[in-house]
Amino acid sequence: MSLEDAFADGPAFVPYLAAGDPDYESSLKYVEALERGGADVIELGLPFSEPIAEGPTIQNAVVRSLEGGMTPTRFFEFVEDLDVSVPLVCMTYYNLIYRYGDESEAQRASNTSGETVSNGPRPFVEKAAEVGIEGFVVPDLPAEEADPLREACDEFGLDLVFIVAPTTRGERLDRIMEQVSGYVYVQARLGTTGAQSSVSDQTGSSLERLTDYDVPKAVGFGISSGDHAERIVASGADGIIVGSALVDIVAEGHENGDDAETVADRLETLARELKDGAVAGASQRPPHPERT
Amino acid sequence: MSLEDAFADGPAFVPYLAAGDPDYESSLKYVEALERGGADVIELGLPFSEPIAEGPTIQNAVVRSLEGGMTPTRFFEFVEDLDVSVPLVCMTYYNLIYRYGDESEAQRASNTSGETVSNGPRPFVEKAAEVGIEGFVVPDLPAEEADPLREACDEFGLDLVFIVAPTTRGERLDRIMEQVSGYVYVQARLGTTGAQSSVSDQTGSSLERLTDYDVPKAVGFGISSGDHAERIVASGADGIIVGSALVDIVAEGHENGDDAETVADRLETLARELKDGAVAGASQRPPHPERT
Amino acid sequence: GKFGDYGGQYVPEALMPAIEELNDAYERYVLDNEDGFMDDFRARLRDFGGRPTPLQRADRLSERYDREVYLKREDLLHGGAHKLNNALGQVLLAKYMGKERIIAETGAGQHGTATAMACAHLDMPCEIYMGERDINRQRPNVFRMKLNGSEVNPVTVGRGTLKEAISETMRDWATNVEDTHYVIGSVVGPHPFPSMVRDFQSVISEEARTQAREKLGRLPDAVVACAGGGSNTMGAFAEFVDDEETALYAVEAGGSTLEVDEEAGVAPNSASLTTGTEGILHGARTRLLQDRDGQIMESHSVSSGLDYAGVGPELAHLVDTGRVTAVNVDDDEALTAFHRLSQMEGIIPALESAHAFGYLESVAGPDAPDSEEADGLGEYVVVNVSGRGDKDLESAIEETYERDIDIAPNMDEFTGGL
Amino acid sequence: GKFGDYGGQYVPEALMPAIEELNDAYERYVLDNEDGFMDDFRARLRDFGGRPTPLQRADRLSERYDREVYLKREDLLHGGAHKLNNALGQVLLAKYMGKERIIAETGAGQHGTATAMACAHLDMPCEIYMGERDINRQRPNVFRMKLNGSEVNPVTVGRGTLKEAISETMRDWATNVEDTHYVIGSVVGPHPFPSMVRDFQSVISEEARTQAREKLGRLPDAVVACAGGGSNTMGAFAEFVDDEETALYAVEAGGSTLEVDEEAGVAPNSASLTTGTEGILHGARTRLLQDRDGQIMESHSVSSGLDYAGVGPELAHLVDTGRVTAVNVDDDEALTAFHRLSQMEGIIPALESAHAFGYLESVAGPDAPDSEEADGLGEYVVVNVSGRGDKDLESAIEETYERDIDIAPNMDEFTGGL
Repeated sequence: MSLEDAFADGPAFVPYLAAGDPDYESSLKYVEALERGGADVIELGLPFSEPIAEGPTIQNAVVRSLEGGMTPTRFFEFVEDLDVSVPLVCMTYYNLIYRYGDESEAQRASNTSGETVSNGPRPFVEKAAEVGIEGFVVPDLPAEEADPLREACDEFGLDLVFIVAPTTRGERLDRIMEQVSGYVYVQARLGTTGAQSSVSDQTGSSLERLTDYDVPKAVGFGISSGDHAERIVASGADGIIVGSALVDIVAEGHENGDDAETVADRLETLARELKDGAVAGASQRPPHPERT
Repeated sequence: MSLEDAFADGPAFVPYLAAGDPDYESSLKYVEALERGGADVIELGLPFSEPIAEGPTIQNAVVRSLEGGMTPTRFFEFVEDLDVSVPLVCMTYYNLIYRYGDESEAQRASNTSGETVSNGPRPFVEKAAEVGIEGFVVPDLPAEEADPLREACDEFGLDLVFIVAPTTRGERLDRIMEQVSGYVYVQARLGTTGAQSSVSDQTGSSLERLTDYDVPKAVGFGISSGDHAERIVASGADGIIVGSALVDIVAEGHENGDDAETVADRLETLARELKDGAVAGASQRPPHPERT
Repeated sequence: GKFGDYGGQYVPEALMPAIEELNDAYERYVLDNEDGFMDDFRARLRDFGGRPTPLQRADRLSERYDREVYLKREDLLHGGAHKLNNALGQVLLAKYMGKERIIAETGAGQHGTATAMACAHLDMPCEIYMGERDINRQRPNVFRMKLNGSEVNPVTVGRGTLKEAISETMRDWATNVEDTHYVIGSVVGPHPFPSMVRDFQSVISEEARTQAREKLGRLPDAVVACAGGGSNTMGAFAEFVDDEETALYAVEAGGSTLEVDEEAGVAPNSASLTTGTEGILHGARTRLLQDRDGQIMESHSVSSGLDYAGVGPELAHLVDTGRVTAVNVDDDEALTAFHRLSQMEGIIPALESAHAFGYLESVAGPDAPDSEEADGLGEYVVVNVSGRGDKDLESAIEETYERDIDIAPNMDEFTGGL
Repeated sequence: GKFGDYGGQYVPEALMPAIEELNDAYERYVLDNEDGFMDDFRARLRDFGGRPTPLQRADRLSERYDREVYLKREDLLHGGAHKLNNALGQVLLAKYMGKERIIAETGAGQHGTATAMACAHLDMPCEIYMGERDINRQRPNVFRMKLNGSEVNPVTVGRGTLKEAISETMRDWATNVEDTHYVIGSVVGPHPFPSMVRDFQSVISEEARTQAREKLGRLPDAVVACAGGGSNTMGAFAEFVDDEETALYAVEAGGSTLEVDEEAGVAPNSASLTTGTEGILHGARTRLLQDRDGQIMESHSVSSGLDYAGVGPELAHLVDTGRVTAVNVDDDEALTAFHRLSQMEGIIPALESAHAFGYLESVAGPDAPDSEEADGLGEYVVVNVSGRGDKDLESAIEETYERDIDIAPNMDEFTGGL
């Protein structure tokens, strides 16, 4: 199933977890629990050492995952080991994509010309396609720098999801929307990722700016409850993206030493609440021109 | 007896102590012990808070004396209370001489003109003459600045002793020797006061430069034993000035809590050794043109 | 915004409009001197900052190295380092842009103090992000920032040093981007920062070039500057880049060794030009200390101002093209040079700047092998004294004591700190 | 050698030949520029020291005080204070005289560090006398002197502060007078020191006068400088003395109170111009803090650089004749001014210099009574920023915390030191 298809049958619930948080085996169970909870797409984080777009919750998840030995290579194994059928999106920072499959140390040592030696994003995308990943979200890659990754995605049939921020307007918005595929990640408020106790006012106006663009709009940043999900979808979103609220459950379970099944159950419960909220929200939506 | 007369009958022994060190009563006994030990002239230190020409021994004596309550007024009482018959020289720094008998605080407060208000050295000299002091040594008053004090001394019939340093030569020497009276204080070596374990080589050449001047030459700085005294006098000095070696005895007695009589006896003993040394040195002196 | 393949704008979308706005302001105010911005900036650098800084002949070093050694005295700039050139320029630009709040990151505290000074001078509210570990290592600088009226926000994630502070400041910016300007402290970050910071810092080489002509009647044969992020380096090189007869040496922190421990993710040096590989960090493509996977490594240098895993993209490009020669000096050599300059010239340099002098010693000193490198320096050498060492007294004592630097004064009475 | 009745040469005879020799050298090299001495000196001040220092308009203070406030930025001089002007001049003179060894005293350590720097620069061995108590209060400065290759000799007699250090240095000089020059740190001591130090420092007012003409098209209505021994004061005033239209304000340290405890021999201030009486100390007749008998009192100021019982004889004379107005500012006002300048202008001043700003606030600030004093300052005021406050961070924290200065940033996390 393609990403866009995942949005076809009503509002999509798009949860996020960092792969390998807090360890490989538990993390497999957690991600699978998301699907049981109703996930339509799953964003799987490949942790990067400098997660500049993340708030404290996901920063800590990144630390736990890295300390647990997560690497790009392990990440692809992780995806292969996962027993889920919904589409998977890899969320990571561009340097990991850019560096993957780079020349060996031996090549590097013998290269003294000073030339650029990276292979660029193609090897990463090729491998991602191979293990069944459907698309990418890359928080530090704006449309301006995305051509090489876009080209590799096109080559291997993957989607490239872009984030649209509350500050994104006019020409910038056009430029992004020309390149986006799968869905557009609507950033609900300024700042970094992180669960919030209330829904941002900025969401409505952000969605309004996007009305004319014909691609599913998934709203993220700060959604933590079924109630949030309901209101977001009611105000026009085609989907909701939830990360930190789920990662909080992983973190709490890790701190308390809870067993993985218990934590997985909690994740499934919250997932279901969020999904149900989204579905409830859809029924309140104003009439909307039908999408192709 | 005038200062110069004290040098008439063979080599003069000129000991120094700080008045009031470590306390008023003990200090009276110590100074009197010096006379018993053979002193021909006694230099009595009036302590000043910034004794820039003194080494550590006399600096500490100054601190003890000041902490014991010594002031210029007490100093004059001290001189009056002293039971000695040899001439006394007051050794102090110029600010105390300059400030003595200055206007009262009330006068000072009402004086807002910014004019110079000190009475100068005259009141101090007048008072010194009144209590029987015969002369002054002022280590921070070179010949260039000495006119006011010189004039007051002349008015009241006191001698003004100048120090001649190893660096004093040529015109400077002439200028000093024109002004000096009583005796000239020949500084045996560069530096500050303080007992030394050997006699400076500079003494001989210093005395040589002074041969032609017709005033008693007393050598000081570093003399600590009868042997030193003997050699100094043998090399042509008319007298020896000894301070730190005696002050050391006072300091040691103070530290050990010895009673004043015991300390006085020790001072008398060292005084006698020094006086005897000086006398012994005189017998070895080369023939010398008779002085008027 | 590109230097060969380096540079670019790798930042979250939320920041892009602000970066476009900044780029527009950069082009108008800085490049085109709109509203007399550059005149205002230069006047403030002169009156508030103390420019021009001297180009001083180092008499005793000249004798030691048997060539004419001249010092560009950025240590005399207000605040004690070249950092003010950039901080003042950016805060002033933010004011022209109508921004109402300044944020900045700082490692050793030099950029933070310069920004705090500029903000006090220009009456702008300011918050500085600083790793908690750096806060504890650089308390006098923290206090200086607070005295100048800035808030200092401790960053507790990760190792608590510069890298984390930059990431955290970017997060603040992403949150408050509409009224806030982020004053990046070096020639790093997304375009237009590398170009803009270079332009603000290029007053160093602009002056040095004029002063060399006046004093020597010619251009120097070589310019030597230390390189961490590269702002003093680019400032000292910029106006000489077209003077092909002047060799340019960027001296990196060799740390304790150039060897890298990939397992631990630690590079015990900060030599990203010498040992780094191409990658994307903090908004730009450049040379980085990273592991095989692209995870950024912890860097190290005795000088906290050089202790950074990246380097300015333009400098990386100039090294790649051969215009700039990247060399490096290890911790011990830098410390020894710190003591040598203090004793021989009466100038206590920043440990950063000491690296530049360490290079001079290593190729032209009495114990140096006769080498082509020494010839490369030529007859007239300008060394950039990027900052003064007052900020480094505490670490100089500790590190000197630990390493037993033979020319150092006796440290015994200072162990345990100042 | 006399300023009215002040000045003179009240020193031990052993020193007189050296003082005559120095006076001769002063007249030949400094006054007559023999062998191009003054050209050499000025070139070194420029290249090594960083002169000229700016005359900067203080925008926010100008607004606060409703007049044009200009800052003479001696804080930007190498070493961080005006002290180098004099230290460099004297060490260079000693070199021209063929002396082989330098000694100096220091209180807060500013003169000691300046002398140590000058000695390193000119390759002269150097020993600095410093009270043991001051050594403990100013450890960073002790370390700076040692880094520059100087010996630091602790003085343990008395209270272990500046007064004792001066006496001890005079003792060293009396012992080693033949090959040694004593670099006195202020316009005090026997002639020719007060004149010579003034001449070396007068570059401050020479520049300020020229800069005022260039920037303002006129001379300032007033020059304000703090006064301890008086070297920055005389430096800031010297070239204006003949400009009768320019008022000159010497701001002394009022300490905690101007009242004096004669019993304890303590003056809890350093206001010798305001409250002192005539006397002789450290080689000169001048105004002193002394008791009725002529014993020198312990002075006090929150600023250790002003903490001295005497003052330069020429400055005392200028006050007596009415050319200079002596005023004073207490510890609290000085600390408040320290924080105000840091926050409003981005310049952390030395606590010494903060006194000059305290005076501005007290007569022209928002809470000042409308007074003739404020009128006396006129429209254009030049304030001498004699030094930077980096050296004072530790004491500023402690004293601010103890006194609860209301405009200060929160100090809690810094109690217990940096």
